[in-house]
Amino acid sequence: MLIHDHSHPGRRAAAQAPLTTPDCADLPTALRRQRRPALPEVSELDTVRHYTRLSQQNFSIDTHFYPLGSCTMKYNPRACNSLASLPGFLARHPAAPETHSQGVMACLFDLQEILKAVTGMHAVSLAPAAGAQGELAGVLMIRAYHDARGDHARREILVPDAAHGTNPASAIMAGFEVREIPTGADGDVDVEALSRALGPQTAGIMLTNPSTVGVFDRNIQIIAERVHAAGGLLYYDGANLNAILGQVRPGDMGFDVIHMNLHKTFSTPHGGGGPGAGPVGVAKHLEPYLPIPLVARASDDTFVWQDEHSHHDSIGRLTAFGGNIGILLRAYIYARLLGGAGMKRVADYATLNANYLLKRLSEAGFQLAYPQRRASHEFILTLKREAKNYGISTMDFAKRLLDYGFHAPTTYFPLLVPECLLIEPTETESKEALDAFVEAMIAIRAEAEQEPETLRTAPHQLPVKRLDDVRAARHLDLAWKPAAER
Amino acid sequence: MLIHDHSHPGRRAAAQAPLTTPDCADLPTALRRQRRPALPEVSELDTVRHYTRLSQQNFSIDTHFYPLGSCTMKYNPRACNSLASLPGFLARHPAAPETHSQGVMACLFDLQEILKAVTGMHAVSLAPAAGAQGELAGVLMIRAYHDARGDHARREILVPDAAHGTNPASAIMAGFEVREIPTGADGDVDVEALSRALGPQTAGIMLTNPSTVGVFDRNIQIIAERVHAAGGLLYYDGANLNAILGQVRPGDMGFDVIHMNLHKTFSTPHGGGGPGAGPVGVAKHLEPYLPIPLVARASDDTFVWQDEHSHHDSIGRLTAFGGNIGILLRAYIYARLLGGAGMKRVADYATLNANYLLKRLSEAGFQLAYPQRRASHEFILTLKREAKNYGISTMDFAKRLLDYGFHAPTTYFPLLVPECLLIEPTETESKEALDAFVEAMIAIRAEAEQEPETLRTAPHQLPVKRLDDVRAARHLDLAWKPAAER
Amino acid sequence: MPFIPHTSEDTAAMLAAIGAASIEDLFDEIPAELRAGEIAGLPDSMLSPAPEMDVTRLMQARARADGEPVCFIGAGAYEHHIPAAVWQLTTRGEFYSAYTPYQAEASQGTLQVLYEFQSMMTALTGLDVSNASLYDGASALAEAVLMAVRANRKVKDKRVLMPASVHPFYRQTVRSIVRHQGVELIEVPYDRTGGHTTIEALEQAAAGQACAALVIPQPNLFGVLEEVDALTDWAHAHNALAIGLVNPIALALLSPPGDWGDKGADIACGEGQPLGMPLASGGPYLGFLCCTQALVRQLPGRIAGKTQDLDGRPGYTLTLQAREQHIRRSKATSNICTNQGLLVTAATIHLALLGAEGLERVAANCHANTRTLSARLTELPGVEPLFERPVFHEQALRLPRPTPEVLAALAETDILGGFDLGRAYPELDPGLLVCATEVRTAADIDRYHDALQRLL
Amino acid sequence: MPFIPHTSEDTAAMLAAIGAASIEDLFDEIPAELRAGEIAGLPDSMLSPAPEMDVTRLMQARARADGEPVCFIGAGAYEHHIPAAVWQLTTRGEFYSAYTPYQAEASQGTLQVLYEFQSMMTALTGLDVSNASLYDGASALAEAVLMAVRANRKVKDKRVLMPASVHPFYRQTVRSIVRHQGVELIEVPYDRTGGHTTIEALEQAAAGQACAALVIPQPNLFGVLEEVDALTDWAHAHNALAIGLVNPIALALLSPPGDWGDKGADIACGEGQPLGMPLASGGPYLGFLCCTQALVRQLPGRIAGKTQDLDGRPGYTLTLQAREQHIRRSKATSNICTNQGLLVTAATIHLALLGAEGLERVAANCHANTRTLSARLTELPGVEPLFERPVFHEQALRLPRPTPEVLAALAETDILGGFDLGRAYPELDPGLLVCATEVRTAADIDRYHDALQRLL
Ligand SMILES: Cc1ncc(COP(=O)(O)O)c(C=O)c1O
Ligand SMILES: Cc1ncc(COP(=O)(O)O)c(C=O)c1O
Repeated sequence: MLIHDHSHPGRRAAAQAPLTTPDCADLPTALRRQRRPALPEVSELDTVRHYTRLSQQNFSIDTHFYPLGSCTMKYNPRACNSLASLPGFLARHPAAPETHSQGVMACLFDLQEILKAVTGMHAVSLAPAAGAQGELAGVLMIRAYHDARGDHARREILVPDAAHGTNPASAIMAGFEVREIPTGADGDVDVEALSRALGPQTAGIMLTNPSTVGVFDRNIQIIAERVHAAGGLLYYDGANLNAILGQVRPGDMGFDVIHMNLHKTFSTPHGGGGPGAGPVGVAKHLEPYLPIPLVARASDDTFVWQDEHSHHDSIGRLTAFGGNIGILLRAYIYARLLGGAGMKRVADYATLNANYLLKRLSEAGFQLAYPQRRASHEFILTLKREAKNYGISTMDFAKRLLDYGFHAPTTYFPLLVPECLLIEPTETESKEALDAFVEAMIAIRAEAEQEPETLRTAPHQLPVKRLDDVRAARHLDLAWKPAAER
Repeated sequence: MLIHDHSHPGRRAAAQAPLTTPDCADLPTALRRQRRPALPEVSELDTVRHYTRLSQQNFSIDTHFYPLGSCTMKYNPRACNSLASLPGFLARHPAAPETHSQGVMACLFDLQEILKAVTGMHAVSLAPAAGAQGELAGVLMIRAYHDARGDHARREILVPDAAHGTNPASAIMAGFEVREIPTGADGDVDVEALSRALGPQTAGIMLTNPSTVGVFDRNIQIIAERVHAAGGLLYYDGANLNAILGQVRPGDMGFDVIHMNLHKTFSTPHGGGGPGAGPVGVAKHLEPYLPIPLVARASDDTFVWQDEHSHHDSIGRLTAFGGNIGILLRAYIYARLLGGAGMKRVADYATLNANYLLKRLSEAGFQLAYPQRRASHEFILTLKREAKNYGISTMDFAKRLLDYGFHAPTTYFPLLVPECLLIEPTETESKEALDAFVEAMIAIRAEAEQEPETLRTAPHQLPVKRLDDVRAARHLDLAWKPAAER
Repeated sequence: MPFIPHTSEDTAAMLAAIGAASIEDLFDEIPAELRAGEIAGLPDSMLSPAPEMDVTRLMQARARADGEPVCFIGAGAYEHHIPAAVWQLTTRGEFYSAYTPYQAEASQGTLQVLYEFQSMMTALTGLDVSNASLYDGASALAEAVLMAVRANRKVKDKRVLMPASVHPFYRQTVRSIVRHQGVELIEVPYDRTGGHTTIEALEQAAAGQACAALVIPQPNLFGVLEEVDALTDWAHAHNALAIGLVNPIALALLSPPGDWGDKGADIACGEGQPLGMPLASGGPYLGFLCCTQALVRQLPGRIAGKTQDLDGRPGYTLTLQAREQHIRRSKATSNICTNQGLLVTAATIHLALLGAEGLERVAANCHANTRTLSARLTELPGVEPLFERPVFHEQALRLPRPTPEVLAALAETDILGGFDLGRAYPELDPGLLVCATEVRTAADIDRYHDALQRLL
Repeated sequence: MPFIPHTSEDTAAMLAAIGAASIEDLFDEIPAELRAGEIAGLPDSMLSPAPEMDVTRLMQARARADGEPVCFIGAGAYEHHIPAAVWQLTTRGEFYSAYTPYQAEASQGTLQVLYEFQSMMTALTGLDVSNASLYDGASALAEAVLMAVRANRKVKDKRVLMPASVHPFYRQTVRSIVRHQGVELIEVPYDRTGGHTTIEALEQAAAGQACAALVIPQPNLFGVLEEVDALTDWAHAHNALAIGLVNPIALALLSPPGDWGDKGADIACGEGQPLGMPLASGGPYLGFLCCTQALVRQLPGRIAGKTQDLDGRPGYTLTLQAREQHIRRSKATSNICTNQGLLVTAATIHLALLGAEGLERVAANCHANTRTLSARLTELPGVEPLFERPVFHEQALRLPRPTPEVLAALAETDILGGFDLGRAYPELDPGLLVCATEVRTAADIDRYHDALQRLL
């Protein structure tokens, strides 16, 4: 039932509105609304009950193991939520003067410093609202760099075929063309193909390392050398830093610009789709172009904003105000709870968990996409054998996992591995959780062999059965409409 | 699975404890613990996941219609929780000086005034922690009153047979004897039987009006007159004020002392069993005996505590500090959200809902315990006909309601009506919720006729099937023990 | 109409179904002369509903009216760190807005929490069984006294030995609750040097008469550690039951009542507030009560038990209800009905997050902080310990100036300096009980020291 | 190890299973010279984990560092009452800690919320479809501009008319995002008397050249109401798409974009912050974007659609994913991936609680309060309205003294007096934009008046 189905003309959550409706005769009639919008008319109890029950229909970290590759679904410490929600933080207007913003600015400044230390970059801006916006900011800075040098011919960005879809899409938004680079059979970028693609048109390359196929590209230094030699810059898609925190720094690998997904590595919640935060870090030569606003410390130790007035070469603003500050606070709190030592341990145990799960699944007879390689924080299985032998798809397998009480791993990404599952357990899951997952995988494979129909019609235990995506796209129904408008 | 089943030696929620364990060598070894208590060893994620999932196994107001008679399960406004939990309220130590307690004391003082106005009593103490403690306080005051007058022979408290079990139990705790008074066929107290019971041994009578059989005792004035004439006092069990707020006041009915369950009428949450708050109100002649502490307003408009130092004749303290203050704050917030007008409406609509449900169920062929009477906020059905005809019990019927997504009404209380259901819909439920409940009742009766086994083995849709209460009492298992101690 | 969903059409349709002309008519059984038109006597501001926005503004103003003093008061209520997860989970609607789990199948969440709580409390106290909460520590002690009097089969006299080292508010509470049931509370004076209860004082107080029970606080109000083994053995030697009154945080380090003396205490009770409850002006808190298996049928309050469903799967239900008022009425073990369920949930989650090791660290840090505080304050002229014996996480001091004056002056600098002992113990005037839990920093302690120094 | 459950036995067993001697070995594919031993360059205080207790203390201190000023700033972020239920529900773990609903069957809670949100936004804007959020209002406007440029089949030039009465930060954001895609933003000056965008100004700015779209803010930054019907008709007459930039609270009273002019606007976007989001220094907020059915395939961002399961029961799923980057990669309608899901949840619950009537009351009260504020302030010498045309819930004023000085002096009395217009519009110096939402009281307004009086 939709909230609209609970609606009753005249019903209201009366405590929530002011008692009276002052006269607004000064608003010209011609500009006034003619009829009320068809919003639900419900009581406060209706609302609480409806959304409480809806929430129970979700899988989430707080209820399920959620090994969704490339998404880093780890525990979101509850203190991050409550401390970022202290009244003093929530009440601050974005245009409040600096004199009345020192508390939050101190946190943002500290966070900039922490991210610099973690990534080995020279300067950081917290402005981008999510990973994709961080990417856009990053490639815009690459563009600004070349443009400032009069190097206008550099209009091509290289992107490995394994890259996340946001990489090419962001490059296009920044006005670049995109050329794909193949991944080698061992999971590393095909360095020779890359070398052939480099040229005076090369603005840069967008890399993820560890890559989205779950391995650390061993040739990163060669790649950096060649791209730089060709006059290009290196962009690091740091959506997934979980495997490298305290182990290796993008700055040391030779990257010029990087974004980070704090909503992954720094464990801010995913909220069913966001919000995130996608800070960017840069080497010294890109600092002038950082998106605004930034926080600086003045000589009297107070914190001050830096914006278009001080940063003339900035690529500019990406949102109206300073980005997703509440999420930045959560990330800062998380960083303080961990400390530098804790961050390194994140990578230690995320990697341990991934390699353990890889090993156990491989021993159980599942096929690895890159059997020779270590897992980073994640790794890829391919179910092409099972698909062929039992006539089931990876999606069927994934849906059946839901019945076993596990969220499915990422399916069909990256696109280059057929029938793949990208599995990322994260460091906050226990050995028992991983073992239970392996048992479920084995049990489902047995079902695939003996009763494949069970997989093909899965899930069976959830609030709804398999949903018809094709129908959704064919018979578009994107909003409830009142009967009169239907 | 118990939280203990997730336990793993050495696992910890490390963020929650201080980093170090300072030396405590000054604590004598002989007084020190020899081995650690067998508490679970779990991670923070284990804990969050375990209790999130456990919570989902509850019915609650926030998820279900909960027509539990005599319990007033109405919507608990969320603002009551968040405002009572403001840091300034949570941080105050109970022994903080008055200079640092004015905010909370202002709320408590206001609440005393509100409760006086609502009940028509002369003075109110907020100290009792729940209804039963309010009752104890009430009868202790009756005792103190008689004792102060040297009237030591008054050792008997009269209690109608329909009364809540706490009434006789509280009277006993105050050192009284209890004599039961029968209820007449029309649901009112049998006045003649009462008159016969009155005498020089009568300390008082504990009445609920509207009574626990869901009707307003029409003879209340006669009862008051006769009890007073016999030298006794009248105690009003105000656990359920929902039907009389703004309609009729216990003080006007002639009661000398009253308790109120704020966790019912004033909508503080039930929390799976508490906490509650059971303030007492008294007529002028009982004021000296009120339990401490009380809040008074001084001549300079500041608020001051009154305790054993100012109230020598008080029956004393009932808890170490001032009772369940956080619950009192919630009640106060609720009262302010409603205002006087809103409180009267509570009674209007609680009564409307109860009478509507009574009417619909009776028209659907269910048998009323008191068919001639109006419902108050609640009313009683008896399923003795269904029990006889179909060989099912009221408990079977109740369990089957759970399958239909309704919490069952109160069963087998009051004891004098066989196979009874005490139904209290409350004012916060909509007509549709009531109609849906009626449909479920009708459907279940049809099942009782056609497939009684379905009822006898109900529930079928819940996390567990029918639980074996007899086994629980026979093979007592009241705590998890480590393997070594099992 | 806040919280009432009825539209005027609903109301009309419902009245029509009932066959009543108006809502007013539904009250026609109430004698007309008793009917009140409305709620009289309320101040104007409270007559009409106030939107949540207005009430929010009011409550915010009141919540900050008293500033943010730093607190060194203990004396039965302690400021500890509460993990953020505790209340975010506890206030989930399904816990917060559920009733007592009368329908077990629809309440497995709450019931399992109760069972887990009972398990944790038995682990902490070293006793066999626990109930599922009482109102608070003081009323739990009253119930423990009543229970002991009922349960003691050897001693029929209702005499109970109550050390004066028990918190005065606890003693007052016990007195209010038990005095009309023929229970005689015999006060046992504390030792003026040690601050503890001696065997000699017990002998004198009992004066050779049989007693049903002895209350043993550990630590006692002064923070002083009692000789619990000797006291327990004395009680048992005299056919009295031993009731431990304990702080659950202290139990992380101190011997549990179940281990006291040769046979262990029979009953343990206390205040659960330190297990995840904010100070909150004194409530809602959490009374707990544990006992040996032999006494289980005398235990008041709700108890959850493990059982099976029709399919043999484990499940939880309220059990031994024949002890309770709703079944047993005037013969019940207590009148208690509503208890502190939500606080049980908080305490259970708190204990799960802390674990035995975490609890131990908290206890040790509180103790160390109080030790530091005491050391710093006793550097000052005329400030000295009141008692000689070892303490846990609380320290009684003698001041060179009247305590009320000192406390008032400290309060002006937003320091709440402690609990004035002189009010309840005139012989200890000017005495002050101080406490610095794990949340107090070295800077807080310095601030106290400096402020006190300026006053003396 | 905060948040890591591994015991040393677990670690050993896992390494053994892997066949690695140490965790260190698992990183052996990383070139040795790149390996960092630890995180260098952090201040000492940030090296080791800080217990939640310590971080709590730190954050509490920072949260109260800046006092509790009373705020009269609007300019794109508004302090409204947020029902307590909104965030208590939104932060339930099942909403808070879920990922994007890629597995629809395991995400019906989130998906249904998205669908309900889309339904509510289409109701408010009067357009056919809505996406499931963008980052904020400013970036939503950028996406609207890109979308319009893509969708306009009649005009191939990527010229877009952007009134100067649009918030300067919005214009900056749009510029950052769109400028390298060949989009030319043509600024349309506002009328100095009315504060609005005139047809004449449009004509002049367009200078006879075809434009793909016209942005129409309602109300505009100055709070001034634009002649939306005429502007929309002008756009359509010139083959441009009309993009409404609207405040959702204002939509309770003002004509919805779908009703503007003869044919209605084609696209509506804006900032959802007023629908239940705290000010929170500027984020996370909620960008929304609605359009006509004809444009749905150009809409960026996620969209939830209704469908059926195998049993024919209704259910919800993400749909039209072929527009998105994870399928379409470089040909996607946008690069957006993570959006503002949790804020969608908050806004949906907020709108359910307010309803159309509640929203209307909020809007009317904000408007009345700002009217009062403006009336009180313009009593003061030299304070006068900057523009003549009607406004909604925001008022631009001319001051007799430099705005920065006035604001700084007000801030010292804990009044945040408004948004300095002179910074972005030097020609309006000394100008000030003030706003008093429904949460401001008459006493607040008096306080502002009196403080300003003392300054002038
Ligand atoms: C590898 C990679 N890059 C980029 C992104 C995009 O980040 P966001 O979703 O925050 O825009 C993601 C996450 O979805 C990702 O996994
Ligand atoms: C009629 C009646 N009286 C007394 C009580 C006892 O109140 P409490 O449970 O708060 O002790 C109740 C509630 O359970 C009740 O319904």
